[in-house]
Formats: sequence, structure tokens, C-alpha cells
Amino acid sequence: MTDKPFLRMENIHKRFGDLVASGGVTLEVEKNEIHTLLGENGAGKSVLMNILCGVLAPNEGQIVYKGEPLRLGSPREAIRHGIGMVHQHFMLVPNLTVAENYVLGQGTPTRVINDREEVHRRIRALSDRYGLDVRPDALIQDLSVGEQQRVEILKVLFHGIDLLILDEPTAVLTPQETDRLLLLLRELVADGKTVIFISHKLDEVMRVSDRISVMRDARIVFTTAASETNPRELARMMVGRDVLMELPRAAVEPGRVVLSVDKLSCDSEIGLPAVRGVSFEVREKEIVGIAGVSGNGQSELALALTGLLPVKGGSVRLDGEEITGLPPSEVNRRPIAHIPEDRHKMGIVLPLPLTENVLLQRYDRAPFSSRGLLDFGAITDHTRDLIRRFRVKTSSENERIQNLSGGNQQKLVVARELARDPDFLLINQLTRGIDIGAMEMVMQEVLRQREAGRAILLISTELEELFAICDRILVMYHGELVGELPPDRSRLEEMGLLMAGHVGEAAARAVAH
Amino acid sequence: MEDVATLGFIATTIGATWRLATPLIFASIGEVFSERAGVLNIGLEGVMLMGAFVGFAAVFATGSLPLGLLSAVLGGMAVGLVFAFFTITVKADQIVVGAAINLLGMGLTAFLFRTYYVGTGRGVEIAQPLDLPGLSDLPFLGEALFRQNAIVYSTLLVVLVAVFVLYKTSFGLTLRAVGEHPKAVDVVGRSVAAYRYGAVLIGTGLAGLGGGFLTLGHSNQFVEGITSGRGFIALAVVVFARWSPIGAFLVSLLFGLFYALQLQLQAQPALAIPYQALQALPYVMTIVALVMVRNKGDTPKTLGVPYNKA
Amino acid sequence: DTFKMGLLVPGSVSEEGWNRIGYNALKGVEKELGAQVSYVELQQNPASFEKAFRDYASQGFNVILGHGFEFQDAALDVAADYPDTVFLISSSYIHEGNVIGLNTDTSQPFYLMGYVAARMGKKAGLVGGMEIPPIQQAFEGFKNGARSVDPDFPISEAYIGNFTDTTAAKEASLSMISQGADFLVPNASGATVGGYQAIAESGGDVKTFSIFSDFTEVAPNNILGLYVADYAQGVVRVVKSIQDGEVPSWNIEFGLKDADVIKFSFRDDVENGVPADIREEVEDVKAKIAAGEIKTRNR
Amino acid sequence: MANIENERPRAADTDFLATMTRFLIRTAQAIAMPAAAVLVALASGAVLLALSGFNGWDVFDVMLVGVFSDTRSVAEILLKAIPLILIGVGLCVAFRCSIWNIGAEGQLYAGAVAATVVGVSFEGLTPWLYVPLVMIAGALAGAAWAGIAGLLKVYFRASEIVTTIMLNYIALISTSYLVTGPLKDAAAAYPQSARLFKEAWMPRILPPTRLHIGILVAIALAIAFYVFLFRSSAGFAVRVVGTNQHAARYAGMNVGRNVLLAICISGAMAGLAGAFEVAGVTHRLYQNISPGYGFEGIAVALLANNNPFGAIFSGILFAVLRSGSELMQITAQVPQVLVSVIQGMVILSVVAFGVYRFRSAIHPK
Ligand SMILES: Nc1ncnc2c1ncn2[C@@H]1O[C@H](COP(=O)(O)OP(=O)(O)OP(=O)(O)O)[C@@H](O)[C@H]1O
Ligand SMILES: Nc1ncnc2c1ncn2[C@@H]1O[C@H](COP(=O)(O)OP(=O)(O)OP(=O)(O)O)[C@@H](O)[C@H]1O
Ligand SMILES: [Mg+2]
Ligand SMILES: [Mg+2]
Repeated sequence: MTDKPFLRMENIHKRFGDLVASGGVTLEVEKNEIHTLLGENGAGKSVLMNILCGVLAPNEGQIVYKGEPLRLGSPREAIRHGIGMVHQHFMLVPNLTVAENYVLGQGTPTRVINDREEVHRRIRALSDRYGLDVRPDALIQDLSVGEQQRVEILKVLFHGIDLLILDEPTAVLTPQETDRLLLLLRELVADGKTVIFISHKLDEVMRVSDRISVMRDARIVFTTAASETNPRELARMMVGRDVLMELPRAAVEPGRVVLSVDKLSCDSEIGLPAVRGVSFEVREKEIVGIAGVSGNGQSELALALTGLLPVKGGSVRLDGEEITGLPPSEVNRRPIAHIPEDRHKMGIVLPLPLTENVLLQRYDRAPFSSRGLLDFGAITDHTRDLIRRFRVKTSSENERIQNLSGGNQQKLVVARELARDPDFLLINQLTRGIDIGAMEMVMQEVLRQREAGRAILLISTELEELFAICDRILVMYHGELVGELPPDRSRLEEMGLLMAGHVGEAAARAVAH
Repeated sequence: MEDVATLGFIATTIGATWRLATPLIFASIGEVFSERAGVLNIGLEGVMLMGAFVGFAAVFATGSLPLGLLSAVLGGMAVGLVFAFFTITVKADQIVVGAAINLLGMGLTAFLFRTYYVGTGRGVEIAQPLDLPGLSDLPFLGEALFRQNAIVYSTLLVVLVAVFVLYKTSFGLTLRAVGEHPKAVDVVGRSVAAYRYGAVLIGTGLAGLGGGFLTLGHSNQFVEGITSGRGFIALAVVVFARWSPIGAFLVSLLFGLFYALQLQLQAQPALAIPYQALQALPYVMTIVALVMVRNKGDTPKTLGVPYNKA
Repeated sequence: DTFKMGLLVPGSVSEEGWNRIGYNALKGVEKELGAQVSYVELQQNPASFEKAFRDYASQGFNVILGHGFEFQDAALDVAADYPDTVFLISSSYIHEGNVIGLNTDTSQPFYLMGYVAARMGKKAGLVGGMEIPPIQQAFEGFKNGARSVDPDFPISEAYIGNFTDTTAAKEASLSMISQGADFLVPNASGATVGGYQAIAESGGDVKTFSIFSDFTEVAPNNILGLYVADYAQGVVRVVKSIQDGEVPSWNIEFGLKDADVIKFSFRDDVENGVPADIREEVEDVKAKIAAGEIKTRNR
Repeated sequence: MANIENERPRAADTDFLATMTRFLIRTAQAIAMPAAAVLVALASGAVLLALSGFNGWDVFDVMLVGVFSDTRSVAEILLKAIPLILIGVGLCVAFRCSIWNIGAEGQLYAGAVAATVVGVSFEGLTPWLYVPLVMIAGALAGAAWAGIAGLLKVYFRASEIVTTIMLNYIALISTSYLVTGPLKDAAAAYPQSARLFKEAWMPRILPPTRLHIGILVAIALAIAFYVFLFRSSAGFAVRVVGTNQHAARYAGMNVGRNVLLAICISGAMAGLAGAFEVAGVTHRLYQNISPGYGFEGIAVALLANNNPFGAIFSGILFAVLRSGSELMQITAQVPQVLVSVIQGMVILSVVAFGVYRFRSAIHPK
């Protein structure tokens, strides 16, 4: 370590009202390293990075970058210095093309855009060089999440940036995409760039990082070289206690069939076939996983099961009752709970307080509503209870949910749905954005639900999550279920083949097994 | 009735259509800029009134038509600046401020007109139709298209420039992004507020010009409330046109057409329809057309939402 | 005690038109009778009429002129409570106690215009603001006048639906002109000026009369003559008699017989003006109307 | 055990005190801010007057004193506040559902027409039946007129901003047709309907002033819709639909039905306002029954931060400004147009005073 670090953030303070998001953070990053920030939900990682790239102005503190002090609170300044960030929520304008997004804000406003070909060529060149497969003329809104992620990273490269910040880039990626991303990061570092990386997934953190800093309660509590630590220690530093890496699972016998799906098909929102004749059952005391690369019909399957997408064929039965084609308002009256995939789009109402978000599905029935009127006493009590039980970090139950960190929003959604006491629990991405300690807690809660006799369907792109708690795993590919596997880590490779649609090879492997 | 099918009738209708559409074209193209940047200016009526009044007053004082038109633009922008300050800097609700702007525009212009101009009875010199050699005298086409004044012709220029600015310049690209995803603009170091100010000023400047057309390009007097609801129609035009300048141009013409038609048809003595039925025609047709084209969800995402940096 | 007169108008007195006429009447009373005067503009909102009457009456105003038929109901409601105040209502035929109608019969000068139109032109056009009595009445007179010359004389009529849209008034006039009208009378209060503009732009072939105010500056080559309503003269006369303690015992109607109130004149300084023979005929008709021998309205 | 028993009431006590203090502070904020804003606006009005050769002090004299000088003046203010409150309250519901209903003016006309039709049709009906009947007719007609825009929005995705503006014009033009045609009073030359039967008139509550039961109805409805929006499950659904339609569907709410409900509520309130104007004030239908109440109602709702309870106060504020402007003209011959200027400035200064920052102040939490 030299005296003059590449980047030094010094004694950064940031408060939102009474809430302290950064309480005197000091962070040093060396040139040409991948430096990972770890920390619980709401520890202040995103806020710190937003300060670094000028989006948020700190109340106190200074930043020295390449030996020069950085003017704070100016994104322009950050960009001029070659600092670029890939945000947790993408900063891409959906109705513009990739290329347009790249030239956005470049040059003077009076510039006439007449260098389209040149820009496209540069994008293709960069894309080829890093193997990113980005098409310059694609509209952002037509791209999958993984593609958008690559577009974001390439954007930073396009802007010629040499300090790259990635805030939970892998939260929405498939394992394959994650692998590609991590390789890419290493390549970038080899090209002389520096990377700050945020993730809750310890295995990938261990794989990619040079050094790791752990944040807790708005401070950095620990910095180490990756080679000198291990996941267990990191987890302990983050959470302040030992985290169970393997969850104990009680052996229970599945009971009667709760959900039975027969030859279900439906189209996606834009009218393309998405689910093609899927059949399966979920029993009491059973967690069935659905694995697959995202975009293979899982989202549509979840929506169709809950009446949010019209069903084209087949049937869905719950507790023996046909619920196919019922409107969501009707499905909502059945004993079903649903943790949706995209919490901002569907799971929560951002400007409303936590209380009213907890109220969401049960707004018109006891105990929250009687004779048409809401009982805010009961709602508040219940919300407080959930906040406490799931350790949601918030200043009060009356806080607008948009002011919570991403992971804490997710915890509230999970808490709300688990508390509904359903017969059937549909989970689409359980731990998206949740920290390692909370993940353990949330998974334990789900297992407890299993033991309490619920039937649970867990759709996930996280194989770890599936292997940790499922009883059996179905693999979805191109709208069909192409295979079933036990949650046995030794069969990981087989699962990968299935997920990629190589059914024949996978079968061969299964026989060999 | 006998006249309805004649070429003369059609030619006059086309000529009137363009003139009646002109103030709408200016105001709605301006509002396209504003709304593309996420700012909904429901105060267009007040802005247009201000343009009409200031333009009138300027020509009244100086006798110079170009100066009058420039003043109409600046008058509109002045109101726009007030609107922008409250909606962008203070971050107040755009509809509230827009409503206030309408009241202010209505009240101030009427008050000033009364205090300083009333009773003078004098009108001002207005823009005269251009005589385009060869074209103005063409049969049919001459009457329909080539006997307008320069302000009417300039609508063509405005739509072309608007398309160019919005789709071919860095400014336009950023402006469109501001309405859709302001944060994405913020993080690349462009000021969302500055762009919104710019968009509002373009919008209100053009709306002021639209108002100015009424007093300087069509009739030569200011009358309290002379805009007669055109600001509201322009708002409707923008939505109907799906926030495109060319669309705004065409929809304005469509509206002008229905308006011209109803005036023309009323003058047909043989038509035994209550005149109110004809008067309602433009409004009914707008609804019918809107239902037929089916609005896609292409509203600028943050329309009406103030941008908070944090 | 000073003598006080109040005025209620349904719109803006700044426009050349109906409301201005009422305002001028009030100013006339102020000047000639030394009365203390006050006026209020009520934006055609019936709900506020009664309150305004009461506001004046309770402050001891001697005469209140409600300038328009629409004020009649409200005046009747209020009048009983203020027996010492005289309520005058323009364009009304009422006479109930202290509520007295004052009507200027615009159909009479318009009859003359219609007559001239039919004698000199091929087709006439009338552009109105809204279809309300003062305008309907005028147009009725015009049509009757024209038809007294030629029962088949073509006349088209259009309403713009408000009194502010000069643009619409102009386009409506233009469209009539393009459909062959060569004699046009716009009557739309503030928006009227748009009509004259259209006439002026169409060259010297389209003829018109200036109504209520003097619009010769706008269309100098087209205006054949002027109908100027000096309502003030009439109102001053009536108010004077009230001041002198003689409250009229019947409703009052001003017509061509009151040459000081309704002034109808031809212009001599216009090219292709009204020829002498037609002028003579018109004088003749005018005398007959004044004498009550010709009915200018349908009822 | 005893300890716990003892502690409970005490906790509640401090809770109560804290709540009361908070409530008082918030109320003070809620009142002080708009009051200061109004003063600033009046002051700018005064400056404008003084610049134009009038006496600037008249503004304060009239607006702050004159308009409250006697019972009749106060009654007239409340009379004007009736339509403003009703429309404002209705629009609070629509706006909370993110429906930009610009069409209250037209819905008011629809209500006025329906009230007139009913009011001239049933001679001899007892007021106990007739008065509610007129009100219901107005409300239904307003709801139906707004419902057109609602249906077009739900089934054809036609923007309600466009359709309601267009429906305004159509309603105004239709009313003009009706009073010059089918509904015209045969006895009158002026375009107006026949007088409503006396039994259909809104009973007056403060004779000899014109104030009628409408003010009580308006306040009751404001409170009812406050409860509806913020304390009822149906109102919660309306608010969620207005904020995030995906979440609303996910929560089992029927988006289309809630959109229709909200727009029809706002229409019904405007229609009721129209019925009150006809049956409570003018007793006839005219072409110009509303001096723009429908547009002013937008400002009333938004100034109240879409809180129906607050709309009572912003409605009265606007009524005071209106009344004051008339009085100012009568006493000081100040052109009435100045009132729009002052209204505009009131809105802007309320906004500038950051009442918006304190907007939750008027809500009990
Ligand atoms: N705009 C804001 N207003 C109020 N509080 C905020 C705001 N932004 C962040 N916070 C708070 O600051 C704290 C830190 O948030 P931050 O988003 O940095 O957490 P994080 O470490 O990124 O968590 P996660 O892992 O869940 O993303 C949280 O408690 C959050 O609620
Ligand atoms: N816990 C609660 N107890 C009682 N009422 C509540 C509670 N939470 C919310 N409300 C009601 O919900 C209403 C809306 O709350 P919110 O704070 O979102 O309103 P706002 O701040 O006025 O509006 P906006 O959402 O536009 O900021 C409040 O007026 C309040 O009455
Ligand atoms: Mg974060
Ligand atoms: Mg709030």
C-alpha cells in the first residue's frame, strides 16, 4: 500500500432527517483492484456510492481521487474524472436506443447528432472486445434485464471511465450471466481499470474481489484482502454473529395436493406464447422449486397462477377448486400468498407508508377492515410486529416505503406475504437484494411455513436458494418443464444442461448418475 | 346545401382550416417540448392570452409587426418563467400552478387592457396575406393554400425545426430523456432543472406566438379572453398527437378543419340543423377520432412529476 | 342626499358592444344629472345578480339598471324589499311596481339595413355571437327588412357561440363572403371587430353597416352607414324623470322615433355608397317605422 | 400485575398529550401558512391597484373586513362556496386516483340540466320528495357525464384530459341549445328555462339570506369523502389504483372499476353543484349557469392537497375572493378582472410559502 491511495473517501457523513446513512465513513481503494463493499441491508452502501459519483451530496467529508480533491455533489465532475456507476436501478431511458443512451449528455446541447454510424461502430467494437453482445440500435425497453445490465456496463466503458462502480449488478442475473460479468470485471482490471463492487453473494465476492470492506451501521468496520478471509468470517463481520450457511431442514412427509396445474398455457404481455402446457403439483409441507434462466416463462407462470395474466389453456386447481381464469380480485380471496418478482412494479406502492403497504391485499377484510372502514390501530400493530420480526430497518412504520433500502423493502414484502397464513405460497425470487443475515432468516421463515403445512412454489434464478430449501426442483425452458431434480448439489451440472435446453445430454448425465 | 360540394367551398375550407389551426399549431408544438420534458402546462390559455396582449400592445406602441411578434414570444416566455420557477424550482404541483397561470393571464391582460387601451377603439396593423407570384392566382390551390400571411406559413417552418431539434440534436435527445427518466440525465451530469426550464420556455414562447397570431395575424384587436379556450384545445391536441410535433401539426389541422367546417356549414341557409349541433362538431369529432386511434401508453413517464434529486 | 345610480352588466365594459352601451349610459347620467354612479360586471353569472342588486339597494341607490333581460328575475325578487329604489331592466318589457323594462328596438335600424342590403346586394350574411334576444331581435329586423324588398333574398346566419372569439367571427364572415354574400353584418359584442376585418380584407365589394360603435376605421371602404345607439340619451331622460319624482308608469321602448337614441345615418365619404334614390326610400321606410306603420318584428 | 395496570393509562395519557400537541402545532402550521400566503397575495394586489391609480388599501379593507360585514355578506360567501367545495371534494377523489378530470365544468352543466328537467316536471310534489329528487338527478347526470370519459378511458384508453375538455364544450353547447330550444321558457324572450316549481327549491337555512341547505350537504360530503378516501377500504383501493396500477391488480383491486368509481364520484359532486345552482340560487337554467366553478374547483382540490376536508377551507377561500371582488368593484370601482389576478397570486403564494412541504400537517396521523 502506498501513502497516496488511488481513491480516498474521508469521514463521509450523510443524514436523511434523523436517519444516519453514512456516519463518518472512510474508504480507500487502490488502483487496479476490485474492491468489494459488503454490508447488511440499509448499511449505507448505495448511499456511499451515490456520494462518490456525485448523485448525492454528503453533509460532511471529502473525497480525494488520483491525488486531487473532488468537488462533491456533481455528477458531471465525477464523470469528468472518469468515475462511472452502474446503479442498482438502471439509468437507461427505456424508449431510446442503446446508442442514444450512450450519447445522452455527451457534448454540447447544440450538437447535431449526425455521427450515428460512428457511434454504432464504436459500440460494436467495444462490445466485441469484451464479448458483451450489445446491439447499438436496440430499444432499451425491448431488452431483458441481463442485456440491460451489459448495456449499462458498456455505457461506462463507452464513456471512457476508469473507476467503475457496480451496485448489486448480479442481483438480477442468471448464474451464467454472473459468470460472464465476473470474467469481464477481471478483464477490465487487467486493462487498467479499477472496480468497486457491491454484492450480497459471498461466493462471487470471494471469487472476484482483491479486497473487501464491510459496512455496518453506516460505517466501515473492517477491510481485508480477499485472500485472507473466508465467507464465514465475512458473514460474521457483517451481521455481528455467526450465520448458518446450511439450513437445518426437518424431514416431513408431503401431505395432500394443494395446487395442481394441468397443461397450463398462456401468452406474455406482448402476446407471444410464454407458458406451453405446463403440468405439476405442489403438496402440503412441500417446497417445489422452479429453476430456469429468466425469460423462459417463469414470470408468466406466476402471473397466470394468480390471475394476473389471462390463461389460454389448461387448468389451475387450488384445494380441489378450479381457479383458472378467475380475476385477481377473486384469486386474492383464496388462501394464496404471492411474493412477486419485481417489487417496485408490483409488490409495493412506493409513495405510501409501510402501514398501507402492509394493508395491500387485505385492505377489504378483517382484521384490517370492518364494515368498509379501515382499522389503523390493527394495521399499525401488525406492521410494527412485522418490522420487528423481520428486522426491517426503518425510522417508523409511517415512513414512506420508497425511503427504505432495496433489501428492506423486499423484507417487508416477504414478511407481509408470509403473515397471510395461506394454503399455497407462491414465491418469485425470495431473496433478491437481501443481505446474507436476512437471507438466512427469511429462508428459515419459509422452511417454518413448510413445516406448518403450507404448499410452497419457489421460482428462482438463484440455484443456491433453490438447493438450500427446496424438496424438489423443476426446470423450465422455453415455457415448458423439461425435467425434475432433487436438491442435490452433485447434480448441478445436469441442472445447467437442462436450463440451457440440452434435455438429451442431461438425460444421459442423469443415467450416468 | 348546393355549395357544399363545390371546389370553391373546399378551397375556402382548406384556407380557413390552416388559419384556424395556426394558433393551435404553435401552442401545441410548444407544449410537446414542455411535456416531453415532463412538464404539463395546463396554463397555456393564460400564456396565449399574454402573448396576444403583449404582442398587441407592442405593435400599438411601436407600429412594428416583427417587434410585436417578438414581444408576443417574450410575453409568453415571461409567464413561462413564472410557471417554471414554481413548478421546477419550488417543485409545486404543475396543475395547481398552471391553474394559477390561467387566472393570472386572464386577469392581468384584461386589467391592463382596460387600464391602458380601452376606449381607444384603435386596432393595429396586422400581417397581410402574402402575394406569391404565380401561386396565389392558381385556381383552387391559390385560394386554398397560397393566400395566407407569413405567420401562417411559418407553421411549416416551426414543425420542421421542432422535429429537427427534438430528434436530431443533443438538446432534443436529452430533453426527451428528461421526461422519461430524469435521473438517467442527472447521473450523466446534465441538469434536469435546466432542461425543464428550457422546455417550458420553448413551450410558452411558442404559445405566446400562437396568442400573438390572434391579435397580429388575424384580427387586429385585443379582446378580453380572445383565446376562447384554445389553450385547452392545444393541451388536448398534444395528447391526441402522442407527443409528436408532426402529430401536433396534423391534429391541429384536423381540429381547424372541423372548426372551419362548422362555421361554413352554419352559413348554409338550407341546412336545418340547430347551430349548436354544428358547433359541437369539432369536440365530438375529436373524441371519436381519439377512440378510433386508440391511445398507446406513450405518455412521457414523469409527466407532471417534479424531479427530486435525492 | 346625492342621487345614486348603479349598473349591473353581464360582461366586460371594455368591449365595444352591449356592455359598453350600458356603461356609457351610466356615465351619461353621471355627467348630465350629477348622480353618483357605480357599476359591477357579473360575467353572465345569474347566481350573482340578486346579490349585486341587494348590495346597491341596501346602500340606498335610487336607480339600478340591470343591463340585460337576464336581470329581470333577480330584480323582481329584490324589488319588493326596496320600494324606494327603481329597477330598470334593459331589453325587457316588464312593468311591475318599481321594476321597469327599457327596450331599444334594434330590429328597427336592422330593418333598414336589411332593406338596403336587398336593394343593393345579392346575398346577405349575419354573424352573431350567441343566440340571445338582442341579437335575435336585430337579425329578425334585418331579415324582415330585406324580405320586404325581395321575399326570396338569400340570407345566411351563423353564430360563433361566444362574444370573445374574434378569429371565429372573422372566419365565419370570410366563409360567408366566399359563399357569395356581399352584404354582411356582424353582431357579436367584443368579437364583432373580427367580422369587419373580414369585410375589409375582401375588398370594396362587400358592404356593411357599422353597428353600435363607429367601426369606419376598420373597414373604411365597406361601411355604408352607421347605426349608433345612444342609449345614454334615453336612459338619462328616464332617470331624469325619476329624479324629478315621476316614475314611469309603463315600460319604455326606444325606436327610430327617438332620433336622439337610435341614430341611423349614411356615409357620404364612401365610394359606391348608398345612391340617392335608395336613401330616399329608406327615409320613407324609417318614417313609417317611427310612425308605427311598419312592424319590424314578427310579433 | 399492578404495575402493568398502572402503566397503561399513563402511557395512553402521554400519548394523548403528545398527539394533541402535535395536532395543535400542525393545525397552527396549516392555518398560518395559507394565511400568510393570502396576505402576501393581497399585498401584491394592493400594489397592482396602487400602480393603476386606485387606493391599494381597499383590497385589505374589502377582502378582510368588508366581505364579512354582515350576515348577508357571510351567507353570500358560503353560497358561493357550495359549488366550489362540492367540486373540489369530488376532484380530490379523482385526483387521488390519478384521473385528470378537467371536466367538472361540463359535469356541473349536466347536473344543472337534469335538475332543471326534474324541477319543472312534477308539479305539486312535496318538497320532502322533490328536493332530494332534484339533488339525485343532478348527481346522477353529473356522474353519467363524467362516466362517458371514464368508460372511454377504461375501454379505449382515451385520455381523460382530452375527453373531459371536449365534453365541457359539448355540455355548454348542449345547454345553450336546450335553453334556446326544448327547455326554453315560452313566456320569455331570453334563453332561459321555465322557473322550477317552488317545491323543488332548496330550502333556505338563514332567511332572509339566500343561503340554502347546500352548504350543509357540501360540508357533510366533504367529511364523508375524507373518511372514504383515508379511512375506508374502498377509498384505499382508489388511492392505490391512483399510485400503482400493477400493485393494485396484484392486491386484487379492479382497476377499471375503481377508475370509473372515482371519476363518477367527481362527476356526481359537480352535477350536484349544478343542481344546487339551479334549484338553490337561480331557480332557472341559463346558458351561463357557472362562472367557471368547474375550473376553480381544480385549484380548490389541489390547494387542499387533494384532501376533501381541506377542500372546505380552500373552497371558502376562493368564495371570499370572489365575493370580495364584486364588493371591491361596487365600493371602489376596481375592475372585477383583478380578482383572477389575486386568485392566481393566492395560489402561487400558498405554493411558495411551502404549504406543500407541510401538507401532511392537516392530516391527523
Ligand atoms: N432518499 C432517502 N431518504 C431517506 N432515507 C434514505 C434515502 N435513501 C436512503 N435512505 C436510508 O439510508 C439508509 C442506507 O440506505 P442504502 O440504500 O445505502 O442501503 P444499502 O446498504 O444499499 O442497502 P441494500 O443492501 O438493501 O441495498 C437506509 O436506511 C435507507 O432507508
Ligand atoms: N396510520 C394512519 N392513521 C390514520 N390515517 C392515516 C394513517 N396513514 C395514512 N393515513 C391517512 O392517509 C392520508 C394520506 O396520507 P399521506 O401522508 O400519504 O398524505 P399526503 O402526504 O397528504 O399526500 P401525498 O401522498 O400526496 O403526499 C392521510 O391524510 C391520513 O389521514
Ligand atoms: Mg443498496
Ligand atoms: Mg404524506
